Amino acid sequence: MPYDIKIDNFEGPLDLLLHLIRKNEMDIYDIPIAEITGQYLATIDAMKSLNLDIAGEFLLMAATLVHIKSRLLLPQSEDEVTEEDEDDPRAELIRRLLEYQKYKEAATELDSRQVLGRDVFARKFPSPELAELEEDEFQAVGLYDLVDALRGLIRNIPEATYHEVTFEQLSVTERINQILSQLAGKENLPFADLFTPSPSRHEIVVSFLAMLELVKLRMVRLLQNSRFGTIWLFPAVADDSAAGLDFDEDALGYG
Amino acid sequence: MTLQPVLTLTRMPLDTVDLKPIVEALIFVSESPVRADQIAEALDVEKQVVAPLLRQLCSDYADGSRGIILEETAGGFQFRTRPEYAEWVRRLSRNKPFRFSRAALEALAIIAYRQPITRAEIEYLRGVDSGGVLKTLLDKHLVRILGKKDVPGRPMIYGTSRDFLELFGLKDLSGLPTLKEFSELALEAPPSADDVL
Amino acid sequence: MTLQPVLTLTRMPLDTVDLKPIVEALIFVSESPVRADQIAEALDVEKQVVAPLLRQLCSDYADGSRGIILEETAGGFQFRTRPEYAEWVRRLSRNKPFRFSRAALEALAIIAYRQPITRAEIEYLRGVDSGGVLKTLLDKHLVRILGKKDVPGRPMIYGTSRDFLELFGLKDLSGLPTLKEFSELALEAPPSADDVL
Repeated sequence: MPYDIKIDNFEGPLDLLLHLIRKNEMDIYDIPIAEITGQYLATIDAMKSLNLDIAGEFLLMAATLVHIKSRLLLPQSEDEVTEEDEDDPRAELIRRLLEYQKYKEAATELDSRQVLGRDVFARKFPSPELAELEEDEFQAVGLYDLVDALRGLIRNIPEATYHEVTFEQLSVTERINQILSQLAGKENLPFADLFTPSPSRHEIVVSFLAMLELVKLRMVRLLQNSRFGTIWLFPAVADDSAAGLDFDEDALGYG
Repeated sequence: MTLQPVLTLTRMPLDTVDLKPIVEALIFVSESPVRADQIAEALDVEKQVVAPLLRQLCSDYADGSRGIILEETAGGFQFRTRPEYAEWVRRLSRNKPFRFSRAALEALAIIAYRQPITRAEIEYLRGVDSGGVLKTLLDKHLVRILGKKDVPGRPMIYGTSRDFLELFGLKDLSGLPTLKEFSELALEAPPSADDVL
Repeated sequence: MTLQPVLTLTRMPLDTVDLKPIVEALIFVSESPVRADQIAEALDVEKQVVAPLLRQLCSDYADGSRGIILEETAGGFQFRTRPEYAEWVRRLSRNKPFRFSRAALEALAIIAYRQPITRAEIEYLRGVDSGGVLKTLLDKHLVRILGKKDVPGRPMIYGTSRDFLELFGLKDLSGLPTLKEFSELALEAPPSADDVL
């Protein structure tokens, strides 16, 4: 059973090569290129015959191996033979394999640690003690999170920057009132439902800001089932107080 | 992508292990109060086995030298900090560094990406008054006044400070990731379904 | 940024109270590892006062009869369930243990040991495109953008985050085991043909 290997078992061509080297008990510092190239190509062929998609990286490595093999076949001058390492066409490949092997091992070692949430568990939730003194501030977030949130919204919109917003368009205050009426009488609303099917950048940015404003005003709570799941809006106040709020500067209460 | 071999679960038969620390761990890790029957079910034992362990744990924690107590609330058990220490808990949470309000983070992002920028421009983009939040950012030295804009009224223009760069670990402003770079990361190589993590 | 109501401080003078239980309470109540200096600040004492208390607490919890351990991780201290009880915890919460994809682990290991590192460098070392897995790691906050490299094209450079240290229970990056050379590996564990994690 020479080719009972699935390509899925290999993270990439380096991984496959390491496997072949071990299986055949080859010396990694002196890889028999002709032999390993033969086996590598045979594996790729076997995979192709099973109609498996072969990632480009595997084919690139095949080409590299063939290239190294052909260079080894070229007649060498006397000086070249004596200065082995530097001119050995295999040198870079060997270096990469040794290097890759180190990180592969380091990855296994990471995996064998007591991983939080898998082997050990911490209290990854706000303590009730803290909830009782919750302020209307949020936990620290990196710029990544904000940029990522905005990007997620803007992604599908044709080029235009929110620079070009014109004054006639919807303001954040108007949008706040719209969201409140959208929420009225509902238990909750998925974040995505705030948008029309193909929203403009302006609409997205304004809605996003309006939503943040509502959270800040404690009129809406944002909840996620899981850290990266759908974001749900929950009205945080009774219906009647939501109607016709007067948003003056003080009500927005920065500072 | 290859899955690891499934872990062989070699837990010991329950009568040979001490259950109390397991019960302790289970209560510790639960977000809401845990009932005795939930613990019994997880341990696969009768509820009568669990009840005395819970009583024991309660008294272990009640001895006064501990900062945590085990409280029976709403039909379940839950660890809480000792009420006498509430003030210290408050002090700890108050001292948390960089607890940005969303408003502050938003304004900071706008200033970072659009500087030099006037207050009116920030407010225009955010749609709300930003005087207070701007003052906070100035107080925290994350934002600084760059000068005055050469337009009628000569409004002040703002930009981010050295502290801002330090906070976000940036060498200079060109280190800020652009929206475009973010997209490229995702578009060039969509994560494959087997990226389990 | 929002002002809190002024608290009436009714705490006792510190020299008359035992600090250890307070430290215990503060660690317990925090969602992420608490640093010694945060505790010292909350208690209004010097860091040197807190350090021996933390050591004492660690050994109190290490005694084996407890279901919880106090671990030093990501520059701070955090209570965690004892690893032996993982399966019981999962039974209670009805969670299956998660697995990392090999791609994620490999990329993480490379980033951890070689940071700051560019995407191209990761891909050279792994021999495969790594945009997708990098995006996943960024999304999970295990990897962060450190800035841009000072070379033509100014590619972004990446490093591991605090969450990474916390996830793997590492005190800091120096806690990473030293990389083994191939020769050592070969001696230690003769790899079998299907040794794919």
